[in-house]
Amino acid sequence: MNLQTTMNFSYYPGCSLEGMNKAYDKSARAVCDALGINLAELNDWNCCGASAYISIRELRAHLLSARNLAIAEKEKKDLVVVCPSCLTTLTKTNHYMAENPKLRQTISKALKETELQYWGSVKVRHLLEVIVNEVGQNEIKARIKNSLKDLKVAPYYGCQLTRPFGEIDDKEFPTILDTLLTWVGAKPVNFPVKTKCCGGMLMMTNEDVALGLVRNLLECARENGAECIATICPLCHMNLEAYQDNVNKHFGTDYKIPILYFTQIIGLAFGFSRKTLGIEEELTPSKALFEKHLEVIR
Amino acid sequence: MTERFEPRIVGFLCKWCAYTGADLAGTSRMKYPPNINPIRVNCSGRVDPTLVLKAFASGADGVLIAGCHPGDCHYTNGNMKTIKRFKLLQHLLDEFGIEKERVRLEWVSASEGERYASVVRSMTEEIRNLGPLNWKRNMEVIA
Amino acid sequence: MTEKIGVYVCHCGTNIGRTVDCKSVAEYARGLPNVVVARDYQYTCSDPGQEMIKNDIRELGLTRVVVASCSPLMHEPTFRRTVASAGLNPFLFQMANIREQCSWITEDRGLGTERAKEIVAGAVTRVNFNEPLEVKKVPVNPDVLIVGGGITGIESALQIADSGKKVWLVEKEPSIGGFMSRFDKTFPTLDCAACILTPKMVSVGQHQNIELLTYSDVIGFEGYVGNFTAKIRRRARYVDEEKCTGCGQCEQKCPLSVPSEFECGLGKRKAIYRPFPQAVPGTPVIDKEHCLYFTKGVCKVCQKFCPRGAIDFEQKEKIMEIPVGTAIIATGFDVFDAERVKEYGYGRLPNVITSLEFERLTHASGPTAGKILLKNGKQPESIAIIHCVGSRDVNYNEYCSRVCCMYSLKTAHLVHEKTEGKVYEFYIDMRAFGKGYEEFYKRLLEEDVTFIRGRVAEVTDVAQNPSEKGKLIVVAEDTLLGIVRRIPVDLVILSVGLQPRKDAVDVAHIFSISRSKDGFFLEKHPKLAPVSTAADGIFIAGSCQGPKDIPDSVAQGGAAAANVLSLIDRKEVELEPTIAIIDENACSGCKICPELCPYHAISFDEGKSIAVLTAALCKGCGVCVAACPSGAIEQQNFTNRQLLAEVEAVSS
Amino acid sequence: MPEMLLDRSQQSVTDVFLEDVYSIPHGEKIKECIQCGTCSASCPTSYAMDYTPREVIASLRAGLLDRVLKSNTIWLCASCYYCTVRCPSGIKLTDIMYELKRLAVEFGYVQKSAKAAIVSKLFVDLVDKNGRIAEVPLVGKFFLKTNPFAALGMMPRAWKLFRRGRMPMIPNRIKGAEDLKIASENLEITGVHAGAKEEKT
Repeated sequence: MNLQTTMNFSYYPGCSLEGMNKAYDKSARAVCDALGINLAELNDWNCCGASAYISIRELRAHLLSARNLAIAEKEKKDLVVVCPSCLTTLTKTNHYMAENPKLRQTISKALKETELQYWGSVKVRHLLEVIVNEVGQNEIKARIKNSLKDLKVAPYYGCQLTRPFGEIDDKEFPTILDTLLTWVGAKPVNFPVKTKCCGGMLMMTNEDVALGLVRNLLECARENGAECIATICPLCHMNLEAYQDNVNKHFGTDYKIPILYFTQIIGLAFGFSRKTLGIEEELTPSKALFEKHLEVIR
Repeated sequence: MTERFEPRIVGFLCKWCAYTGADLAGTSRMKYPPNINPIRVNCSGRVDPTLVLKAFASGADGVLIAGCHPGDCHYTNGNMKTIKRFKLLQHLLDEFGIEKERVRLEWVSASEGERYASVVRSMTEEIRNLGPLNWKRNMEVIA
Repeated sequence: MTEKIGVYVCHCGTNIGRTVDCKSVAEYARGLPNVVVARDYQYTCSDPGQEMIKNDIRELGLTRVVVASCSPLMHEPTFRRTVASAGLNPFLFQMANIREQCSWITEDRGLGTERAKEIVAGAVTRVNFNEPLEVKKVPVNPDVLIVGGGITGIESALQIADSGKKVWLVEKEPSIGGFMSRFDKTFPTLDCAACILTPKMVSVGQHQNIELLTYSDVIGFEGYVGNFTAKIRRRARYVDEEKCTGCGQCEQKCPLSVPSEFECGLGKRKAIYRPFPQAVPGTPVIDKEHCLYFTKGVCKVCQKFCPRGAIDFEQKEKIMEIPVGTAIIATGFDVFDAERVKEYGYGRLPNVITSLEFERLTHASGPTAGKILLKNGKQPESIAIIHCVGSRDVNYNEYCSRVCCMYSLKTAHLVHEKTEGKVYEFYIDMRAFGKGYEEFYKRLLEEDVTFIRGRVAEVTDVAQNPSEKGKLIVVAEDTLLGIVRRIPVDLVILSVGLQPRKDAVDVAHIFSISRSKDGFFLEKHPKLAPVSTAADGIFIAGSCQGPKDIPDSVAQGGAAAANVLSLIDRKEVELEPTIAIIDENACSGCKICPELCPYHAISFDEGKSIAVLTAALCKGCGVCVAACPSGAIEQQNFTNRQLLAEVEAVSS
Repeated sequence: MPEMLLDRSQQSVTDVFLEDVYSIPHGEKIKECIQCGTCSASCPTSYAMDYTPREVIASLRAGLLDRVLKSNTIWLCASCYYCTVRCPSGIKLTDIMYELKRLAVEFGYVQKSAKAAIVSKLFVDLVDKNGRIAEVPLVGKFFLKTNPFAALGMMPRAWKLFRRGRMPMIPNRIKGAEDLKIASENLEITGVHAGAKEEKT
């Protein structure tokens, strides 16, 4: 089945999708392809100026963001991001430049030196929201090849998809990912910590603190009977997945919960191979889980 | 050094909303440039174009008409008539070559002291940038 | 004739004098045409100040007076009386506002003075063209409309009716009583709400001077002070109030139960119901949305059992037009919707309830017969009370709801008394400002309630250790310790704030009154005219003006009644003569003005082919004046000549 | 017209802080703090902080900002924005934490061992050089700087990641990197700090 129209967006993968979180990029592209979402990677994009950067340099961070926005503005399309941290950073620059004329002038002047200008017209959007709002239920259901047979998923949103701006969904109890999971046949479990913090960058600098936070998430998922956790953020994904062993070691626990990008779960329902979706690159295996759950619909 | 241009603005304020809101700005000791001379009318609908032209012709650099928010008019819908009349007025001023920024129609409720203050602030600034109108002098020259 | 104008520039202490050089303004005024005397004075509104003006009128033969001082909203009536008592027509006086819109808005004395001079010039030039006007007096209709039958409206109604005046009391709900009828005990005295309210409700129901219109709304309100017409919609009850004795047979027999609004959905009511047993009037209403006869066309059990044949399925809503002279709006408040604060879990976590729900739980005639029970039927052993839910918060309502601290203390007392459980109160600031309130706080401290100074960040059921399992965990910083505490409890009570009613916008439109920034109705003056509005003859009282406790609501109800009675006893009121007049000879008969007038005050005389004004209907907006292409309409005291003179003077 | 810049190092750290904070949209809301503690209790890491987020503002008011800048508080902020969205006074506390981090670095309050500051600085250096960040050099340099032994502890996980193709060793360098670098350097020499207050009339 073909979508009647192709939707065109600029695409900002963000640094971490080039590295440890390639699988997110792969699965996102595969799913978008299937849904008729045409993602054109932003030409020569740079780091968004995220938290670690803005902690040292404020103006430069806005300049970094603004450069991406300026490049995107030339394309006259909405800018799709997948990393919530990039989403927040780019959106923040967008808002603050609009609200603070002084900042706007300063950044515009610096942009000019790189032969760019930014008028403030770019809409920054997260892929999750684009899939739910632009594609919609019918088109998604029409592409399902594998039943997920009520795979119990803990929908984990993390912090920066909805905070601070709350433009996509409720700031503390969003439901947009729950909805999407239902559409593809999975069963989102009650997950009251869905927007609690995973520790983010603290995993590198204050591991004890961050491990405790990850443990709370894993515990809540297990308590509520989740068979896996769906993520939308590369950093959350990293902390939950790559540090699950450390949590077990540190707290004497035995969590073995597969962590999957929401795009990987959709991809599985669409019948893509585990390789295409980068699932073979994961550290906590989910093969057994999906052998149990995947059933080809005829 | 040249002295800063202090524009002269005439404000027609309806007594139920805008005038009360302007009073509130004062009672709350909000600061805004003292460049506006308020004239109290019962309803913004009372302000006929002659009054506005008279202001410009007598030397005003700007005119503010302020009334109740649409739907909140004390006289049911006087302000809706103001809206219609304001469009004609803008057209007329255009004919006379008066910049459209020099006349404004704003809604200020009785509790919006801050809004009134910020309207006057921005209007004063805008007209200061435009410079003096000197319509009176210009008309005399033509005549 | 050349006018003789006197100008008085007021210092208002330092209020004007600090940023306006009043001496030089007076000096400047002295140089204006026709000004014969100009003085500056410390407090012009004082007795000696007024005397000075009167003397000048008598001795210098002033024909016009200008006072440059505060806003005309403050002292225009004062100075009009002053000049009138010296024999001058009050409309030959003109006020120049150099305080609210001049001295108070700037720190620049140079510019302030300059502006004051221009404002005075405007007033002086204008006053030359002021004309003596006759103030029209109209009789005041002694009947009073009161909107809202809560404790405030009840108080107003009884005060006025007891003085022998007729009151129309309109209430939206099937019974009067308002929020107070849903409360158990009242702070700080802990007397039972029903015990003190019910007698008043009964008095209202039986009072010969009170016409009680429940289950009704005001849908229109027109006219002017002393002579309004209220349009009221009486919704169909489907029960004849004349025939019904309130025996309650129908309620007993009705087969259909639905959640009761009065009980916050915690209890049930029938499809034919009275919200509560002591309802006034005792006549039930049929809830058309649920009634089996209306939804399915069968049943009529109530009709069968009614011994008086009072059930009338054919009843239609009625529109009434009632002439009144004054109105009191006492429409009250809504409670804040706790579901909006998602992190507190209301609606998601079963044992998180609102303070209003608590009132029903603890009420002897409530759904649990006064027992405080969890959703599983057990009694809570630990309880948290959270202050400021929806109040003092930029995300919801910025203002303090004023009553929550005290009712939270009451809640703590009751819950402790009934369950002997451990009670925690989380507060930001304890506001116990009323008579006997601080003492009540002390009493609760003695009762061993644990007070934690910190706003609750969240209520969660996600346990972090075994002691938290199965509990609601309340997370807050104990700000006096600088430590974040997680306190596991069984029951959480949210002290929800008060907010403007959802229909406050509509009510404001109907009565042409304003609302303040927070959405409550706006009083004429926050201190000196707290129950008056900008619209003469229309008063506000109780929580529709801002959150209030019962003592303050009753006091305002009484105050509004006194205002109304004072107006009625004057027997007639003066109308601002700022109405339009049409010059027959100048009218070209273009028929523009009759269309524009919102009050149908202008008709068209086909015979003479001119527009004719009915003065009594004109409210003086001046829209017709501005629209008349032949300049045939003038507005008294706002004539074109007056305004043009003022405009010219302030522009040049 | 060249902007007249006050030399930031000549001002007290509190003055610089306030000037910067007031320039953030709604930054002046910090004055309206009612010390309710919502921020502290919403913060996932406040239990490990020397001072709770509420105490940061209390310290500011007491003229004790320096003790906050020296503390671990600011470096434990994980940017979850819970405090920002829940604050009943509308204070953007997360932005304020960023500002405090910057000042701590600028005014030399950071202890040598403050790992979060080190990682942030490395992050900035790498981005400034390449325009993008690659995790391997970042993580690698970080552990070499802080604790080479911990790096050894990381090896098993690193090896797993590497085997799965998740550890690219060479950072991508964007084409505009050089331009960007010049522009951002100029930005800080000639540009006003975002903190420069908008002139009010």
